[in-house]
Amino acid sequence: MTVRIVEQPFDPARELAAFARGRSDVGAVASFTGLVRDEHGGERILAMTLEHYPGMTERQLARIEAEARARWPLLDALVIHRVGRMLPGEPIVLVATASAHRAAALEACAFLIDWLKTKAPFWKLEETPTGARWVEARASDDAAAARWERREPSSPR
Amino acid sequence: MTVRIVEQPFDPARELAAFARGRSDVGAVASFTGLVRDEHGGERILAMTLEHYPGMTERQLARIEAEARARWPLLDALVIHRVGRMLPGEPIVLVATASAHRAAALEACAFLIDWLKTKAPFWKLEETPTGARWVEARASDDAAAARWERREPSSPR
Amino acid sequence: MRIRYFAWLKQRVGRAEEEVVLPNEIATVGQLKAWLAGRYPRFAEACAATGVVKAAVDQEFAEDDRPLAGAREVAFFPPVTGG
Amino acid sequence: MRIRYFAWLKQRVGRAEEEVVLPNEIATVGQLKAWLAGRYPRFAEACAATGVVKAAVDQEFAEDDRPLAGAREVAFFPPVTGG
Repeated sequence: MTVRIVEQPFDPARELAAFARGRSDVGAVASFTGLVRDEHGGERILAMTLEHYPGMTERQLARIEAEARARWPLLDALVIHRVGRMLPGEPIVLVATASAHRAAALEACAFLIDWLKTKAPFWKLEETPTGARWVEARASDDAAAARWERREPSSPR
Repeated sequence: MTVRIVEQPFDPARELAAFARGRSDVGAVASFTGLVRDEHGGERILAMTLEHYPGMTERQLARIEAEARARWPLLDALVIHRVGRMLPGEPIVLVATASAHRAAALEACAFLIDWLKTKAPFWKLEETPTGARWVEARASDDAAAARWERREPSSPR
Repeated sequence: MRIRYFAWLKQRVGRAEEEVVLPNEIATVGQLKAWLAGRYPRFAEACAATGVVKAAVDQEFAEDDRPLAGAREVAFFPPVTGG
Repeated sequence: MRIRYFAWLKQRVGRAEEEVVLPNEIATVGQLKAWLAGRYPRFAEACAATGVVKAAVDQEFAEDDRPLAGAREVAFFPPVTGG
């Protein structure tokens, strides 16, 4: 089980090649990769800078990952999130999950990215031809995260 | 958009490295890999043979993939399914989807594997220390596939 | 008409495929199933259990009431278990 | 106590962090917010909009009623947008 914040470009395919490698108890691996797009809201995106809150970020990611393991029988899980300045086409985040059967891997993967998007302290600054702008939080992200809410003391806020 | 039946081992990480490469309109890539496990129902699995119905398999996979594209705004999709004899730890199936935003990629990926499991003509034969046995269809797979059913003429059965 | 069998139905019947000339009265998948059951006791056994024998006509899934008119290939197989 | 600002709140306030000595009457996150709003007009503007200024106490998300007793670090930031 691994959570990493990285400042340099990373290669999701390489990370996935190493993920859960050599484990023949794994029957299912799900992954999600988020990448910088070259367009947002009709404006061209030249670059994206991810700011974060060092310390709190790692803590929140570890907590979200622990919650996923508590909810699903995961054999392995991986979260890599890049910070700093990156270009269109570059990966921002990779989530991967491994389990014996597919439902756990698929659901836990969706859960991890949904909660990461609303509970981990990252902020996106987009560079456009007309200047830099901070990305606004989306109600749809809150809705996606809320799907997974449970009224339990163990649940992270 | 690609659907492939392969008789030799394939490398999901290598396939994912090539998938949607160089497209900076892609903001989200989801993937699912199914692998041969070394255990099933308490018995050790020595090998797994996937039989299929050549011709019908390709037709059904293409149809399921087209249905996914009709339902979600996918920028790319990939389905690779291995047939023949394979060993524990080896990949059986890879599904990958690419879209601008994550919901489409994640949902379409889950849809593709759920429908593939119930609508594509593959059959698994497991080799155990006590002999070979055909894997039985699971009610949970039917239930997972039924989540995506719609009462529309365009929907494949 | 070509008949194909897959997975354990192939083992039960003892062959992967065969060419048959159907009597005129065999007009649907269900009738074909019954006719083949008369030839292969172990195919008949499988047909006796509900939902265990699936069919495809010209590589499209088909129910028992599916007419055979014009069909070139009919396949019988257990529920699929890929992925 | 250390106060930290992130994303566009950092730009509004004009600094990433500062050390402050709180008056005794500042006992909660909400009171701290109001106190800082008195020092930074553009922070006050942000606070006037609902849900736009989030807080963390010692790196845990915190609501306005969260007591500050014992806290070493309080951070203010807009809603998160990672992933």
